[in-house]
Amino acid sequence: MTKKGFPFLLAAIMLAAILALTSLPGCSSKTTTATTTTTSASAQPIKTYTIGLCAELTGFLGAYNTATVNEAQIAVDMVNENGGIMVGGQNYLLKLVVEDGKSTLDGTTAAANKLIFSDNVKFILGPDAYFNSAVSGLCEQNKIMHIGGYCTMQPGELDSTTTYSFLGQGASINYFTGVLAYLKANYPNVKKVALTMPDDGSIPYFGKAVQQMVQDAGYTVAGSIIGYDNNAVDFSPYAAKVMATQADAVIACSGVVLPNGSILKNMRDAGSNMLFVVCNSVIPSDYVKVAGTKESTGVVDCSACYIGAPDPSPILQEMITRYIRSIGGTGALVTLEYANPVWELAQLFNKANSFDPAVVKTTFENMSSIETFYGTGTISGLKTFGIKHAVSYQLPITTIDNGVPTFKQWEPALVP
Amino acid sequence: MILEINGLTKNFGGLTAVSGIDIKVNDGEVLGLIGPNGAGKSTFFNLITGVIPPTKGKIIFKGKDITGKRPHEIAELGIGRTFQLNPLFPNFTVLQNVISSFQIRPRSNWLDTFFNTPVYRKNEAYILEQSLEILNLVGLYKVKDELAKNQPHGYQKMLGVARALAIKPSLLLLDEPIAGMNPDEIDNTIEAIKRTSQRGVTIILVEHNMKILEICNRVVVINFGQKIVEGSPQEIKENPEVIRAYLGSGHDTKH
Amino acid sequence: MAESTILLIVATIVNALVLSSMYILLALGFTFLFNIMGILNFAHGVIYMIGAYICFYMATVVGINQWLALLISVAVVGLFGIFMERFIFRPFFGNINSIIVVCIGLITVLVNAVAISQPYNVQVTPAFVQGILKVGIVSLSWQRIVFFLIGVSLLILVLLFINKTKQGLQMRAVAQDLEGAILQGINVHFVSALACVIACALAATAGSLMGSYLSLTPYMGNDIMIKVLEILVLGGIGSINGVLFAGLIVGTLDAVLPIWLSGTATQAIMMLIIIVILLFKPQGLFGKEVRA
Amino acid sequence: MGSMIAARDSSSRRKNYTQIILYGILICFLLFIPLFFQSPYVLHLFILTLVYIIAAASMRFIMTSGQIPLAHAAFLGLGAYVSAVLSKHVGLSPWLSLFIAAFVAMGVGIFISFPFARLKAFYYAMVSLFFGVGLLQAIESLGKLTGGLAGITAIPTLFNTASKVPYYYCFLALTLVSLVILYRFEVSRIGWNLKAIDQSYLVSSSVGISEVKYRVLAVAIGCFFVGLAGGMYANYNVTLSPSSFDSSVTLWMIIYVTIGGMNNFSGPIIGTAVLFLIPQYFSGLKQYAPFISAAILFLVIFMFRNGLVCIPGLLMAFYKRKKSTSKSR
Repeated sequence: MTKKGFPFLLAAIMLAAILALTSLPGCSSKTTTATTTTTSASAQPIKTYTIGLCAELTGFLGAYNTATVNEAQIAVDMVNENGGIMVGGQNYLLKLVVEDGKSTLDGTTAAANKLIFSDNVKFILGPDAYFNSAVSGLCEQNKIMHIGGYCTMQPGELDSTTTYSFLGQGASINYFTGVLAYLKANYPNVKKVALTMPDDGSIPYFGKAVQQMVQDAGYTVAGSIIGYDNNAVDFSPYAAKVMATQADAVIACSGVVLPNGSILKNMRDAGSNMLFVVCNSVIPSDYVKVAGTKESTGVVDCSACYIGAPDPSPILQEMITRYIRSIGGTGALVTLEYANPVWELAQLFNKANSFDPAVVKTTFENMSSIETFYGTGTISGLKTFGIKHAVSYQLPITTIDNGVPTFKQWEPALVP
Repeated sequence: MILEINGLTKNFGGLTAVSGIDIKVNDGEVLGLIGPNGAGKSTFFNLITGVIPPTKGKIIFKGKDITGKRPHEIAELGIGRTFQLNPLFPNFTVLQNVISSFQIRPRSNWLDTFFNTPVYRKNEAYILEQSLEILNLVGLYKVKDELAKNQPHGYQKMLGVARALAIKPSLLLLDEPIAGMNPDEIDNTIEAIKRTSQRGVTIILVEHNMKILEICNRVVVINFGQKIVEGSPQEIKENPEVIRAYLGSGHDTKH
Repeated sequence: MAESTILLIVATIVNALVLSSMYILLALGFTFLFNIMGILNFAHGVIYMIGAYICFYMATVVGINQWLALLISVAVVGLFGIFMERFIFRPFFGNINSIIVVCIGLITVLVNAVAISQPYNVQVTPAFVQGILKVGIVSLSWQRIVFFLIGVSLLILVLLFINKTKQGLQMRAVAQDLEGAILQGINVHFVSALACVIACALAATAGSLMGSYLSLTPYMGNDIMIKVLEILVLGGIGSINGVLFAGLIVGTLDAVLPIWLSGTATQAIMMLIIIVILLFKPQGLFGKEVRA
Repeated sequence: MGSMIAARDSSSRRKNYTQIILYGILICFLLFIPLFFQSPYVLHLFILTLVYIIAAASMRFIMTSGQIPLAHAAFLGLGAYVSAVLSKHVGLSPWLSLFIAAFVAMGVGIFISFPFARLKAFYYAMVSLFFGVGLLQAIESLGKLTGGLAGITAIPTLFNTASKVPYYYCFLALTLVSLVILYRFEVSRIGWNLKAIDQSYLVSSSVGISEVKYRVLAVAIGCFFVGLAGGMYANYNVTLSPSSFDSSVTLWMIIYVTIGGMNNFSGPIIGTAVLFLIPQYFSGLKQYAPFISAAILFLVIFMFRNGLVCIPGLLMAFYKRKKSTSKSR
């Protein structure tokens, strides 16, 4: 055991680490959320106000959230270019600070911690799906307002105990009201449906609610819900399992594009023509990417993913234009999972005329409708969540045949 | 009689490495076990010390059946051994090698060990003293603070003996103690073995170098896993069967 | 038997065979490396991922034929194998902890580089073979059949290489006795590099094919790496026959278990089965007894 | 034995004093950290570092016996989940559940290491990897209790306050106690026997060291502390998800140990401090942050083969060489 010198090194490294951390942005007490920026053009100084966005920039949700964060930034730019927000007679520009949750619950907790304690934000947008539960509790504890993106209805995501949490974009459950109505009207032959869902712990909650909804709409559910492993190497066994139910249609509830697209592909490869209904925030053209052009057929997609409706609202039109410009690419690929909360929050600031989360929260609760990129949204959710904190709005229904997504119609959706 | 072996047999699959060996070892003697390469000598040691379980047969040590016991249990009973290869802890110093080998007497319980109680410290002081004495005995005192893996081959082998002595064995099994040594080292080693034997330790040694026969009281010759003949070193040297089976089988007698 | 049951059984058999053949391709390369260099290349899964992405990139962005893209991917990744042997494995020969560290570094860099450079996390290489083969009520995609055939023929090629060529003989010599091989005048570095190239090329082939059969994500190597290790240990570390046999077992279990179990329980049961087998056969199914 | 070997060194007494003083300064420094940093986020990072230091140190303890426990992160998860479930669903006090978690992890460790003690080197590493993966998947599939892949939230906390300062002091104390205990084990005869088994189990069994007993003992002690760390993590972090304990976390823990220096007790401590804290500094780089960790890895592994702890030794040797060359001139 040679120990000489190690305390030195230990001390030196601790010291270095500490010095490094002191210079971390946000650690010095000087930083405040509102900073003054002098703009040369106007005489009146315009301040910026920082809001936090908790997103999964790396890990399995990584690329998907990178796109949605991009949209959120566009929404912030749109708010700022329209003159920002007006609180207490002072003009503010919004600033977005993004933290990475690494697609894990703990990573999201750490990101939320960083937003609250290091970036000192009072308003947090995102994340989506069950990661909300990591943020809701912290926000409740620290009286920070939280507007999440998507909900899988697990305990702690949104319920009567999370009074500071809202859902700014649908609530996942509202997709089903839309899609079931569309199926009833356009596919009268469908009687028996199979349900697939990631086995991520949401089956007992979200799955149960969906199953109930599907049954209430008059369909029989074939067997039990088919849960798949998000990290499975091969999804063909699940496809085989879906086909073995011999249902008329399969509804893919929640989950990311990879498993759903793979199941679709494997079903088509094995010669099944079963109607494939997708009910989650996934860009329809991503299905074409995963499943292949020929295999992407007979798909009905009901999600917040908008693709070329003939009559977009002006702000949606603007969003699409900017989005296309920002990715420098082709096609309108918008999920707006974080952009809608940004848009809503800007309205709330103006209406509440305050940056106090408690005041803003009360304002939100007392409103009955709010503008979103998809038109006017209603605030509801008392029956589903036990708290009236979810915004729902009309959703676009898209079908995919031979790899070509086609916009069908807007379907009103409501979280009961 | 310290060790009695009855009908010891070991099969590896179809191969019989040791078949039906009977050997009796008396207190305080030096027993040589010789035989050509692959005769089953090392297997024989591994069977006695429990490294591999025998297929058949009985090993009785001091009137107690030790067949099928685990190696560390056999060590605790007082059978020390050295190895033909990797005979030490390479990353310990020579002294640490010996100290680490003091597992059996005196023994501190783990609470003493953990809290560094006076009992533990007294034991460890005693162990240190004993270790130094053993190193003196085998002539390694001068290199005690050097890493074992940096020692020449002869020293490493002697360290193996020192380590085996640390368990205060009543029976010591030496696996080719002088193989690969130069004449000087051989002389030193033989001296050390003699000294050890004088302290009342019974020794069995395996060797195919005939030089070792000088210090044996009795010799057993094995070939193809079977005992061929047994007798005094002089008898063995003159036994025609041995000469045919062993000395005449390509190994030159001068060796 | 009900029609749906027949369909399920046929689909499962095909899945099992295709998966097994791809797993075996990967595990074979891994075993190669282990036998010859004594290295557990934890970055093997990432090599597989890189192979898949190069093929995807060539086939979609550059727009050349998929089969050509496959060859390019194999060539590029094979060259990368030489680089890995020289700069990553050789300096840390025999030090397992350091190898783990270096491999993790490599994994971190490559995975994140791919994740950043890809605008979407999910991509698929265009199908290598189109069409569906219909036999009675059963329909099979031609692609799966072709993949299985490719897998099997590559296996045969590799086995022939090991057993019939001079280089194969040298490899076996190095695997059995490194020092002896050096004394015989075998260029160990050359043999190691060759093993590395073959291992990487096999991984790239499997990756490119699986990129079309499954889909591409930057993280696709992680889970398949566990599968490779399962096969390696189950078959007995270093045994080629073991790899073939264990690959079949693992592939079959992977295709069969999800039929009855829901998602996450599958892996737990899988691990349980493997651990139980290993406790009864501590050296794996085909492993040799370790010398004391 | 450690004390004895130290006692042979004639100058050790004076060196001991300087060491004690240095450790004293270090501990004082650690005690004053909450005063230096008002930011709860920095404290949060330090608290997590403390947890991972226990985990990495306990992992190294098992590794001294020549076993590479690739299930170690899963044991961290086991401890965390046991503590979380006990305190949330059973309603035990978090303080109690924390220690129950440590004992459960130790129990499971002992339970598996009896059969696993038959396996050597690679096989042990691989089988423990599979066990870790399986254990985690088993935890995940108990959806009702553990929340499955999504994880568990709203775990009762140790202190009923939003401030992080009590956690810091409490965890600092727990970490120091754990490290002292692990150190005592390491320098005692138990630790030396573990190292002996690592070098040659055949030789060590020939002098009466029971291989199985000591390997099980090493795993038991290691798992106890990692279970404790898991419990601390759960009852501090409030949320848990299986992905925080998967096999890549184990590999990162091996990296903490190796980068710090496997051959030295302070290795995992330094390694964790460096590799956990420094990348945090660059977390503003978002997706590019992992490259910083990778750069540190490559730098250290290529420059200092024996880890960061060998730097003072190298510096000292360099200094001495310089001095001797200047003298000779």
